[in-house]
Amino acid sequence: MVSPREKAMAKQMAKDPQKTAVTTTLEVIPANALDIPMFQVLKEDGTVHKGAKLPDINKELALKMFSTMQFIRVLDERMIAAQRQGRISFYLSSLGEEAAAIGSAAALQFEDMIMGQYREQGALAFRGFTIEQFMNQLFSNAKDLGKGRQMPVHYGCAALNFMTISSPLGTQIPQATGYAFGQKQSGEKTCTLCYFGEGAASEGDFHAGLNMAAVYKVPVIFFCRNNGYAISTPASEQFAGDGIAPRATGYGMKAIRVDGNDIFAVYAATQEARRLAVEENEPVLIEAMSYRMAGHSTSDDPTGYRTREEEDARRVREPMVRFRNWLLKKGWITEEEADAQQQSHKETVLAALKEAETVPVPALEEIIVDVYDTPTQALQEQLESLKAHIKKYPDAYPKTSGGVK
Amino acid sequence: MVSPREKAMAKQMAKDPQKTAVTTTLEVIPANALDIPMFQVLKEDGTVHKGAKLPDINKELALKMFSTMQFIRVLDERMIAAQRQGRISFYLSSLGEEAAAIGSAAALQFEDMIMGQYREQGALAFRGFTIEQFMNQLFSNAKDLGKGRQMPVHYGCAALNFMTISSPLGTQIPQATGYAFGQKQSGEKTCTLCYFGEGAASEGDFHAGLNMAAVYKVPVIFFCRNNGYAISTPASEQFAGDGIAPRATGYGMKAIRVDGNDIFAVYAATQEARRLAVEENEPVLIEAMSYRMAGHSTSDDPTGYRTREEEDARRVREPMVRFRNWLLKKGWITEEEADAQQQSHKETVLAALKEAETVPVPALEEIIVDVYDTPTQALQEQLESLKAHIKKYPDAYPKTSGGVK
Amino acid sequence: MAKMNLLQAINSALDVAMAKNDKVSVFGEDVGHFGGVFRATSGLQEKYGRNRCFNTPLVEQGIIGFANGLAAQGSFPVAEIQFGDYIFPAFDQIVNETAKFRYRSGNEFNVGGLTIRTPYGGGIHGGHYHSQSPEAYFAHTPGLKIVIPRNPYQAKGLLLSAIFDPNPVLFMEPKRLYRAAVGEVPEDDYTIPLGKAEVVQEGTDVTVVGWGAQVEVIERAAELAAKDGVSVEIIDLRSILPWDADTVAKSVMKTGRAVVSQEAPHTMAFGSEVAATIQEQCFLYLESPVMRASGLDTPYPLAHEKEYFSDHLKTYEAIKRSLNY
Amino acid sequence: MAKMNLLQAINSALDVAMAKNDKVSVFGEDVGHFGGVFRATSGLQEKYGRNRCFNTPLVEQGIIGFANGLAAQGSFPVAEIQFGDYIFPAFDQIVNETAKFRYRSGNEFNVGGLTIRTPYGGGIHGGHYHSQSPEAYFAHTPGLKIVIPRNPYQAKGLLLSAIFDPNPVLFMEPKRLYRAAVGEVPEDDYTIPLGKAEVVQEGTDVTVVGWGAQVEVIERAAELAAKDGVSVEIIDLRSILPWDADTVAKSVMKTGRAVVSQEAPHTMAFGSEVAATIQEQCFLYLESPVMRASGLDTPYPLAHEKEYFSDHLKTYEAIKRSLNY
Ligand SMILES: Cc1ncc(C[n+]2csc(CCOP(=O)(O)OP(=O)(O)O)c2C)c(N)n1
Ligand SMILES: Cc1ncc(C[n+]2csc(CCOP(=O)(O)OP(=O)(O)O)c2C)c(N)n1
Ligand SMILES: [Mg+2]
Ligand SMILES: [Mg+2]
Repeated sequence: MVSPREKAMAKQMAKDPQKTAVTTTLEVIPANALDIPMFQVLKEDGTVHKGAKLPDINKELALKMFSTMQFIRVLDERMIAAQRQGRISFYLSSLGEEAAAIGSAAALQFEDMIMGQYREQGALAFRGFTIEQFMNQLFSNAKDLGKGRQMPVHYGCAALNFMTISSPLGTQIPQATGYAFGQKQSGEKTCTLCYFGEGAASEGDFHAGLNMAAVYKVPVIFFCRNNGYAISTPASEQFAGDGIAPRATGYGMKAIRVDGNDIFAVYAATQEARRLAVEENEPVLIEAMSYRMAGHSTSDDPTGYRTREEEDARRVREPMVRFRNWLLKKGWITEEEADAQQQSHKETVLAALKEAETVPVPALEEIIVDVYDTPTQALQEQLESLKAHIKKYPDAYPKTSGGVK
Repeated sequence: MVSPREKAMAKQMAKDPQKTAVTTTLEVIPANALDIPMFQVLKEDGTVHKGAKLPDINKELALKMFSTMQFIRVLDERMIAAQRQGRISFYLSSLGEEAAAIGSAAALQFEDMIMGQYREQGALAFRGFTIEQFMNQLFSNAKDLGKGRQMPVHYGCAALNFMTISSPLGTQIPQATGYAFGQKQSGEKTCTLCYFGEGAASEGDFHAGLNMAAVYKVPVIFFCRNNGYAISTPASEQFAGDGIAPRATGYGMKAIRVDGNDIFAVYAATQEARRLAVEENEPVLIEAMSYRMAGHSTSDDPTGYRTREEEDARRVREPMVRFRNWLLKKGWITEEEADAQQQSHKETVLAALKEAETVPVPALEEIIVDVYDTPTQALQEQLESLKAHIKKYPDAYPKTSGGVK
Repeated sequence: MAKMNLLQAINSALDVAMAKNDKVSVFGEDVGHFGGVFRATSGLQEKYGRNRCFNTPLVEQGIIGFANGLAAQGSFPVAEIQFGDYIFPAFDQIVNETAKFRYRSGNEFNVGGLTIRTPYGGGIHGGHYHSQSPEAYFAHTPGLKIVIPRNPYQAKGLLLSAIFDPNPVLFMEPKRLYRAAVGEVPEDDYTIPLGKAEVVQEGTDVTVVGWGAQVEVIERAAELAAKDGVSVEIIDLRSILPWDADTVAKSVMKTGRAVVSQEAPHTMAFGSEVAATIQEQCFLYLESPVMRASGLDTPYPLAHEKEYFSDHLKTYEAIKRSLNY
Repeated sequence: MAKMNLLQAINSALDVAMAKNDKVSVFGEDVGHFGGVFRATSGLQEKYGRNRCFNTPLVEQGIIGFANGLAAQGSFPVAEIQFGDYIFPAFDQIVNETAKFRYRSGNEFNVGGLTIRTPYGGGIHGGHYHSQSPEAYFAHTPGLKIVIPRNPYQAKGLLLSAIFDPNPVLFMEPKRLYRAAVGEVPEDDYTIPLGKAEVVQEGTDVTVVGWGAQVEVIERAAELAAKDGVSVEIIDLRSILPWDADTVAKSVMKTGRAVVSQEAPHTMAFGSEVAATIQEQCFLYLESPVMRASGLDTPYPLAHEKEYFSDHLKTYEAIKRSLNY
């Protein structure tokens, strides 16, 4: 029905000669034209799917991943309790999503930059953030790398190539594109991995970051944790599409959908994405399907918007038991070893908590530091009058008045 | 490889039981997983594709569409010249894209709201905006519905259900979703059609507006004019994907790609989109492939970024000759009639231009009107001192001092 | 009359507005079934249905863009931005669109039905992004109204005015007082005029100007000053835009001294406008410069929140500086 | 030295910076091959390649988000926003991210390498969206520097300072002067310090403060005043944040009178901060209130641009009001 010349013209018009054909019947592209399956290696019971290929993970790495998982679960549990006891003001658990963060971080090189949202403490722990470092941040004390300026869980560490977390959602997505652009320009064979939730993917910054990454072909992995909720808002009220993965096609970007509760699948997917990013300059969007088993944060009570039944139905798919079962069957760990490890994590966490609690807040002088590279004259004056004020009313500012000379 | 139970679980997890299947082999979804053809009825020479179905358009409507096309081309040409002569400060031509605006507007009901970007004067003319109204806006005179406040081509008319144009790109996209939400809530069987360029589709507001429309299932048609350029930026540096249409799938929205230079294809596509929007509450994204034959605006000189050869290659696909040829062959118009019509448009346009030029600027008092529903006390005071000032220096404010008593 | 906290007063205002006019709808992140993270919209979805009280996707620029369109269509959208700190992605829609909609169209179209609600302010251990007081960022925007209540009675009356005011209104709620401020509030419909300040306490020696949660801080400072024998006149602006310079000027002409106390960082906070205008209008009456007690010119810190905050003691000291100049 | 207009001076600064340090890159809408709609980046892609001078997709929030990431990585991105009126979609990235990047991380990370260039201001028949002067919107943001040159010499020297300053800088260019302002400019590298005002003309009777394109307006007003025998001291702030209150205060202590002349709408324009600070620091020296000549509190109109504008006559009248108070 269409002449070759017509076809050629149409192709030229769409800029990419490969892409557009002409049709003479009105075709409405259906709302879900793509069908993207979810990659899974481990079954729920920890056995491997028949025919599925395990990623190349040695015992040491597997045990490090498992230990990090157990550690994070202990940390999360302990700090939720600490918040309830009023020892810290806020906490945010990654319960049920540990495999997504740890499996992906494990597939990176240490030099790769990680930009997180706030529920990826597993990635940070895998990188080597110490329990003391976690605690110092959570207690906003003088040893916190962030100098006590942000709320708990807003970790960051330059030495570990882990960008400091920022609360406004989605902002790190175009930043990751820019960071990766710099990596590509510098010629180092590194990439940036950027985590975000399916809720944050609604922000305009998501659109900006992904489109620009596809245009510039930068080594970035966009890792979406689709955990079904944004605070109380279920994914069904967040978007009408089939999750986040099909959006990649809209940008001309590659995509992988993976079971976020299967640490091997996450590892393998991220490894392949890293290869594409670093070796072929192909940005990749990974959508990891999981479930936020905890409340959104300690400020949230999920019973207001979902049922116990729903939670129970999801709990059976949780990632840690699955991985543990695989390790047990494989013989790389025993029940007793696993339990002992967890016990030991508990003790470490508790000891560090108690220690961090005793560290004072940062010195008052820090209040004006880092606004600029050096404090402006106006800030110095503001600090001086603040000091004079505190000296006048030391009891009103008990945390800092002791240090004001 | 995957048990039925596994499959069921996976489906449940993705919220929509129909959607997610499990795969045990790592599948990377390619960057251009969708292949969206372009709908065309009329061939370049104005003959109908074999087997293609013409939309149901009677002679009267066809001639109105054609007359509007001719009118707009005359208007655009004349006003570019007027700008060159220094009679107006700015103009923006829709040369080559007349079919997209007029064909789509013709497929709507008059009660449907149109929200434009700035290159859809054809839609406004089709709705009945008079040449006087065009001219009054272009000359920012006292009769301009917009009271001379915005640059030329920022038309708007409540009586014609055509929202006033705003320069910031993309802002009208989520607004269209909101407008359509109101239409749906009110129970009237109307929709909103929202025009924007492929450049504007990069804005965060595009993402916001389309995603929300898909979630709320509102009667809105997003009409993207993909004309290959955003000022000097070619589409190839705007996005890496296959145009704009595949993004709809990412939002779970229906899409149609159409030849924007084929007025029948545009008409048919918009008619079907309107049916889906109004009768099935299905928002639709239409991507109309065209080419911006003029410079971006009178401030632009395209020879700085594209070749004559490219322009010539595109010119052969232009929409007006194609439509005219069809009308001639059909016998609904003769060469002489068409030429006479064009000549008559020329005279009308010139007369209106001369008339509008003589109308003075809006009264000075208008400067504080419409900031709020009624001017605040502070604004009244500002106006009073402005008046006193102008009385003191009447020569410095020649356009308004005569009216200041 | 009923005892309500500030949240309940907001909820009651929304309830009254929705009952009164079925073109009023409320939406935002988590405001639907859940009733909002602070529960301000609690119960409204059950009562008015999912079409009039609903969740939005997580996109502030979309929430306000959508709301602009809905208002242009003739509705009265009440859009919630979950925290004032997250209003900035919507800055373009508010400053370039909402505020200019009527003017640019010559009144062919307007978004007068729009109200944007957002919690603001510190003192809740929120650090950088749950503590900001961004009113000054918006106050440079002709076409917008900005309103901030200080207690439950005001919250309900001002919000009802805002919703039905024929201009778009940014309504900022002092989240520190959501549960802390409790008072008698009429259960029915009533309004408080926009653009008018309130003299909260009469005095003769110095005028102290504030708004929202800061008024309580000023009251404590005034008590300290009273012990020194100083009589403080306290003015609550209630509206930041347009603001009631007349009431402030009248007071300052009487007292001869003025202090502004505000939460936001010092430079370019709204107190700058108050000081600039008052020194102009009251120049010959002023016995000392208009003083400002403000937050420090830093992002909002967590561990040093107490030190950062322009509390009652700093306000009291500013009053003394004004008197002893 | 060479004769350059303001655009050529900008172009020369970019050229020098890119030649000096290969981590400097410039990008924005249409800045690549085409050289920007004003041609400020003309020739740079040819000279430094598509990796260092390139077009971006049409998304301001993305441009600044991308630039933030690139700066955090250790580069010196110079991002162009095509018009100051279109910077608002990037407001969140600038105010919540750029400005707070270093502070919130305890200096683990910073975006000090970032410079944002954008043309601002009216007088070019641009109406609502090609005329705004949005500096005040950003001046409430600790962590940001804001710089505005008034002529080609300043433009180059200040831009070179901005690019290599270890803090993020918003660099606003007076587009009305792009081609109109011509002057001698060194072809090589040189810098002008940020945060320091310049006394453009010494005088004894009244201090008039301005910045950017407005300085020329003030000069014309000062000429009119000179004919009345009034000696005007003119101060160009050059930096809006941090701003040089000391230089202004010193001048006002000498002259006893102050006027600010500014393009932006009156309420909450940067002149409010100047007036608030000066009345505080110079209270005992002031013989009349600090006066402000500003745009009207309306969106920027087209047909009435001349009437709206705070031109030399309005500035001259403000000077007279200050003197005759
Ligand atoms: C710009 C912005 N808007 C709103 C919020 C408040 N908020 C914090 S977390 C959250 C939900 C995020 O959901 P998602 O991205 O799915 O991540 P998850 O919590 O599920 O890991 C919201 C609305 C915010 N932090 N930033
Ligand atoms: C937010 C915003 N950024 C930048 C601009 C400047 N601008 C005006 S038109 C334009 C190009 C638009 O291209 P497209 O959307 O493809 O529409 P077309 O001109 O091709 O019809 C640009 C960058 C603007 N008006 N608004
Ligand atoms: Mg989520
Ligand atoms: Mg285009």
